[in-house]
Amino acid sequence: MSVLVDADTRVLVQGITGHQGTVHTRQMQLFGTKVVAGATPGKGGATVEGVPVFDSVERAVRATSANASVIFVPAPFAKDALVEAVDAGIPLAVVVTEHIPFHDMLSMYHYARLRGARIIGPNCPGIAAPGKAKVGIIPNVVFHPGRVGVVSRSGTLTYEIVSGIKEHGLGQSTCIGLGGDPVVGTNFVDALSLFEEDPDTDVVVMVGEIGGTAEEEGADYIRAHFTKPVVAYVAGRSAPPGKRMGHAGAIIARGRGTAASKLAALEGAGAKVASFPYEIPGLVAERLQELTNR
Amino acid sequence: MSVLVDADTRVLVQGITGHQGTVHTRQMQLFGTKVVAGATPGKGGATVEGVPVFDSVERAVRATSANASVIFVPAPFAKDALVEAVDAGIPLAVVVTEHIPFHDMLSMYHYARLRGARIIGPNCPGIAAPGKAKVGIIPNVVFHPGRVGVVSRSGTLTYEIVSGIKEHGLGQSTCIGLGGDPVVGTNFVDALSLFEEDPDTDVVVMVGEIGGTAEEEGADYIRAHFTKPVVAYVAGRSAPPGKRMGHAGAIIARGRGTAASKLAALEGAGAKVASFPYEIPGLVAERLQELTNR
Amino acid sequence: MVKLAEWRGKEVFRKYAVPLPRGAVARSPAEARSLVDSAAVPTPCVVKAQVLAGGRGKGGAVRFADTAAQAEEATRAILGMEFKGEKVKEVLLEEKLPIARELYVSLTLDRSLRLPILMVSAQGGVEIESVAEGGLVKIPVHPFIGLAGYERRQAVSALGLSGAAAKSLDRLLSSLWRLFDEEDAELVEINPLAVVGDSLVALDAKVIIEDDASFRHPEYAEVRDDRTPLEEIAREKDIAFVQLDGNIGVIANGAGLTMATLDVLQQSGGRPGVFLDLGGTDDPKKVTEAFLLMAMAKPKAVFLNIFGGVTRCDTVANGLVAAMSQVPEGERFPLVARIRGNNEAEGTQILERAGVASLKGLKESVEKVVALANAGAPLAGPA
Amino acid sequence: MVKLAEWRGKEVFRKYAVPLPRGAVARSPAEARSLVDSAAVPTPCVVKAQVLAGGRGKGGAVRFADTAAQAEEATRAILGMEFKGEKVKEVLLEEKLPIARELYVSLTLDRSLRLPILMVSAQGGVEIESVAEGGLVKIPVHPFIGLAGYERRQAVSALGLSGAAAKSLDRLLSSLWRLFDEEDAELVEINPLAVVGDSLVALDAKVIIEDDASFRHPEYAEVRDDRTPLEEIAREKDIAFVQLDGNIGVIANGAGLTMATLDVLQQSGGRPGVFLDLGGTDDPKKVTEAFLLMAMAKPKAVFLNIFGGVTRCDTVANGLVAAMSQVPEGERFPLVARIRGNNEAEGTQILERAGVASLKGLKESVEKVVALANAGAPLAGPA
Repeated sequence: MSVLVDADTRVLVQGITGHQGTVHTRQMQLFGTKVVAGATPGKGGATVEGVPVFDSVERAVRATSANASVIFVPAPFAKDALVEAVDAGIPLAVVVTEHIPFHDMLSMYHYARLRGARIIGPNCPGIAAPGKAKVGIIPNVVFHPGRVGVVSRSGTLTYEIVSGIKEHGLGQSTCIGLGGDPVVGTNFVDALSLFEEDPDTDVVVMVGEIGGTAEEEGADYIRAHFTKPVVAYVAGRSAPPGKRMGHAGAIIARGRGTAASKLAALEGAGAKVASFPYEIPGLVAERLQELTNR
Repeated sequence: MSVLVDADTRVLVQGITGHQGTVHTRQMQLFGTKVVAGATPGKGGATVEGVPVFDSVERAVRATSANASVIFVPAPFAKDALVEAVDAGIPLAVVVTEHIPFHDMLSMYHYARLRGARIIGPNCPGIAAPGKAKVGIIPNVVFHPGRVGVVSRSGTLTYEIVSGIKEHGLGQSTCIGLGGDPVVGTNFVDALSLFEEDPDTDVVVMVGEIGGTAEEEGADYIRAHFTKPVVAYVAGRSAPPGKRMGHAGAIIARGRGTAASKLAALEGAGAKVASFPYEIPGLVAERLQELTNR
Repeated sequence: MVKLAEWRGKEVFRKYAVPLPRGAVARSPAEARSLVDSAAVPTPCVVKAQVLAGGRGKGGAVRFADTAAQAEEATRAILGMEFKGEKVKEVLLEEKLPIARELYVSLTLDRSLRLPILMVSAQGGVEIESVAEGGLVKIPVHPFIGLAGYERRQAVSALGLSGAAAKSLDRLLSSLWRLFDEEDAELVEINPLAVVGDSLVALDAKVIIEDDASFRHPEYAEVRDDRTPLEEIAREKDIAFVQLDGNIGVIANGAGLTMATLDVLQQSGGRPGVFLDLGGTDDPKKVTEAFLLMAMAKPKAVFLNIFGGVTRCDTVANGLVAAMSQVPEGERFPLVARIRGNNEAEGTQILERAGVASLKGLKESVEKVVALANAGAPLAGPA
Repeated sequence: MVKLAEWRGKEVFRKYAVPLPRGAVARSPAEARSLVDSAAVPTPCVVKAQVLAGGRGKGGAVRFADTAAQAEEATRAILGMEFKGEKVKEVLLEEKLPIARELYVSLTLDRSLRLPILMVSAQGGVEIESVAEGGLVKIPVHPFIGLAGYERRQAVSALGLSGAAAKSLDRLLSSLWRLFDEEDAELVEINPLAVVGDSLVALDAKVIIEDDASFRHPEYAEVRDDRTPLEEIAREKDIAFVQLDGNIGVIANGAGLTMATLDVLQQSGGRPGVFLDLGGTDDPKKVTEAFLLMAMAKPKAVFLNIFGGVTRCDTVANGLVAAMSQVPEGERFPLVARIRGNNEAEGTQILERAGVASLKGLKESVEKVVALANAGAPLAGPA
């Protein structure tokens, strides 16, 4: 099993005819994902990487029974694309697009909730379950099937870490990139609760960063409900307050969102905290060994 | 058992210090209802019919654990009152207020849905389960505990009918007044599905009227899912098209919403249709007899 | 319902930048002439009666004019008309445009979905009810999102537009949504919506503002509607009152009960003439007002059918008795009463003291009032 | 972040009818004098430095004046200051009001609730961080409803207002919500919000507009912010670039990886001086631009840490090589590179051909760059 996606996931690519859309359609296919449709207004009837393109999501869903969407459309149109997906009955939308105003994301989030759909992102690399499906842009090379769940607010840092896990001879059950924006559709608590229920995940790696209190809430959840070992890393110990560190959400504002606060919370909740990213694979291996020894 | 309300229902009255609010607080109490709190901004600390009044719904709920609200506030402020109730976690709100713009009601409805709350009304007499609780304004005298469920878009016509059922020696499980507006929080399909699950309801009386297609949808539901006998009546056979007959929702528009269409649908779905309101008690008694004879 | 006449609806359209033909309203033939003379209205032009009923084209209420003199003449002809019972008081003169296609768009409420709905059809210019189901595309709109870009594209595609005309429709639909939402409209309809060159122009305008939202929209308080004079008075007094074509008046409380009473009357051979729903009241003055209003409708007989819930029977009886003495001699009518429920005994007693018997059964009451109306009983006070 | 200076924030307040003291901006002492002389600013008045940093009162950046001459003098004193590193270019002169109480209100985003949040406190006029938890009332606002009436009443009650002052707050909060929503604000803060007689007046204004919403708000394109000149250039080139107080520059791709690289540097005894996040790019020109920007920050050493996912390693390498030749002789710096992932082999080869070795491990790379920076290696081209 895996989380959120599996071998039956049928992916629609919104914005498939754009450069990013086309490149990642190919990459998702190479990962083994069933990419069944693309949608770009006015490009209905075209084909991208062998995938049929439709004018609207509704038509794409009707023709192909797509049940997940990955959204590459530019920020000013991303809200409309998400609403279109949700209205067409798509239950899972991965929003890769960066720079979506948070005011837009607030309505996107609550509208999706009203319609019973889940958003991953925005400004995220998406989800991948090795051997099953990838919905997003995480590089294929880093993966190897296994029993480690990974959830992260970062993109490349996650690739680095996942890659390290692979080089350590371990593999991943599912990797979820939550996205670097201040408002995301799925947060640590949501992701942890999914991993808690997943029989194929033994250990979870949690990669946080400065800004907001999602890691602290994750820590509360771990203490109260999470039964699997957690290895955590938080980026931004050296970041100054008041500066956006690359991600819209990575900012220490009014004394809140420091790495120190997050590290203390996670440690207090029993997570094993890595001081350096390259320590993570070893800490994961230790946790797995402990589980075997039990 | 009953539907939507029971002996544990703890009622909050929004607008309790107004004339209607005060009168019906007393009537609900006489019915045996637990009226635990009132809310009127600026009147916190007062007492109406022995019921403590709070400035806000949040405070009322915190102090009294109210779990249903009946709203008497004037139309321009009704949306705010409903949002306040829903935000305070009240799961059931009966909106008695008439003349709420449907544009307001659209957001009220979808907002309540988002927050997991149910609205009865607006422009409705509310719900009553004899011997248990009443949330609304249906006159106490008409009731008698029994096994007939009543669901209606009318007020006084329902009182007349319920009263007739009582005079016939029968009683009601729950009576739900859906309200006379074009957009209501709970419709025939919703109510029928509640009665379907209620072991203490044997027969359902459905009182419709012209306007919209709620009766037709109810008929579709009866055909597909409803296992109990239904006696139906539809008001407005003599109404001309294009005129609002007292209720904002009672209008035949563009050829839709005629009594003929509704009567045909209900008859086609197997409901026993009464030609005159005074035939209803007899038809109900027949249905109950049939159930006994089975 | 606040139904706006075409010219008034177009004023609202202008506020939201919906493209319109150039035009102006005239209330006399001379005014029409000078509008054309001053080039405020270009020729050739169309002269349209400003009435609320549909079917003006076939009914001779729309004419064409190439010159100021013709416009004057057309205006004279139309202002003289009575169109489906409505006196024509204004005409709208508008430039005649070279129309490529006629489309239909409207926004209204879908009661079942509990959502606003956008309807578009490529078959504009005819009664939309006559368009086959497949010819009308329905697009629900969520109020928390507004008319979304993808929904507008859906409409563009359904109407087969492209290029500049598509952009024009996209803008127009955004305007229409804002109008529907901000003006608390029940209906906004453009039929026909004309394709002129590569842009769209609203040839007609049908706008209905929701009555219940009038507290937010004092600007529509002065709009005349298609209510009868008595219905207008009733509206001001907040009494639900509808004039029908029969001769029996019904006063009841609650819309459902009033409708059911009319139905029973009709099913029993009577002809309902007035629907009067008192609503829930505990003010005897309101009852008196309602009764006097009923008298103005000159019914042959009146049936008072009250079930006292919120309304108390004694309140109604007192109001009734107060009113009876105020009805002028010549306007009196036979009255059958049936009052039940809250304070029934007191109410019955008050009526009896005033000489009005209150019957118990709906059936017998109806039979009695039908008999009275059919007998053409002498109009000399309550029976 | 588009942080508006107080006077610019108050212009936005005016658009939404938030009550303000009478006042005007001056850019010279003479202008200040004439504003008072012409009674555009009544006396006594306050003269406030228009800077983005807080704590102006204690820092001498706020002065009082009773006469035009005093206003001129105060303006001269303030315009000469450098306040927390910011040169003061404008002052705001405003009438001094008789303040009864100082309150605090703000609207911002609650990331955890995923809702906007209204915060009010009866303890205004101080840094809100210094107010104890119980002194700050937080009211979440749902975007589908807007700031509800009951929520405004909650704020009124929390601030202990009644009568006209309560009504004034109610109106002000409605305005503030519209501003927050329509202007795509990240933060709208009034501190202090003064009670003057029985109405409320915004003495200060802090408005931050969301950068990502700038496509909807061209009107803020010209707003100066507290970015450094290099950060300003980076912003125009869409490169995430933050200047820190150390001497080692980091170029990486992705915010998390760049932050983690800085952290490792610091934990290994290095001092990060520049955060440069390339983001996901496949344009070698952007890499070149980023590299040249880095050179302008004059780092002692630079660490390039790339994990190629979307970004290809060869693209980065090509951009880098193109840039290296363009860095002026005197501005060159030692470079440590680590590029992995997509097209790693090609990238490594391109770098090697240009004389740059790509290391494998993060630890060894960091140790090397720290050593280079600490050694104060000769600034003569990439190591």
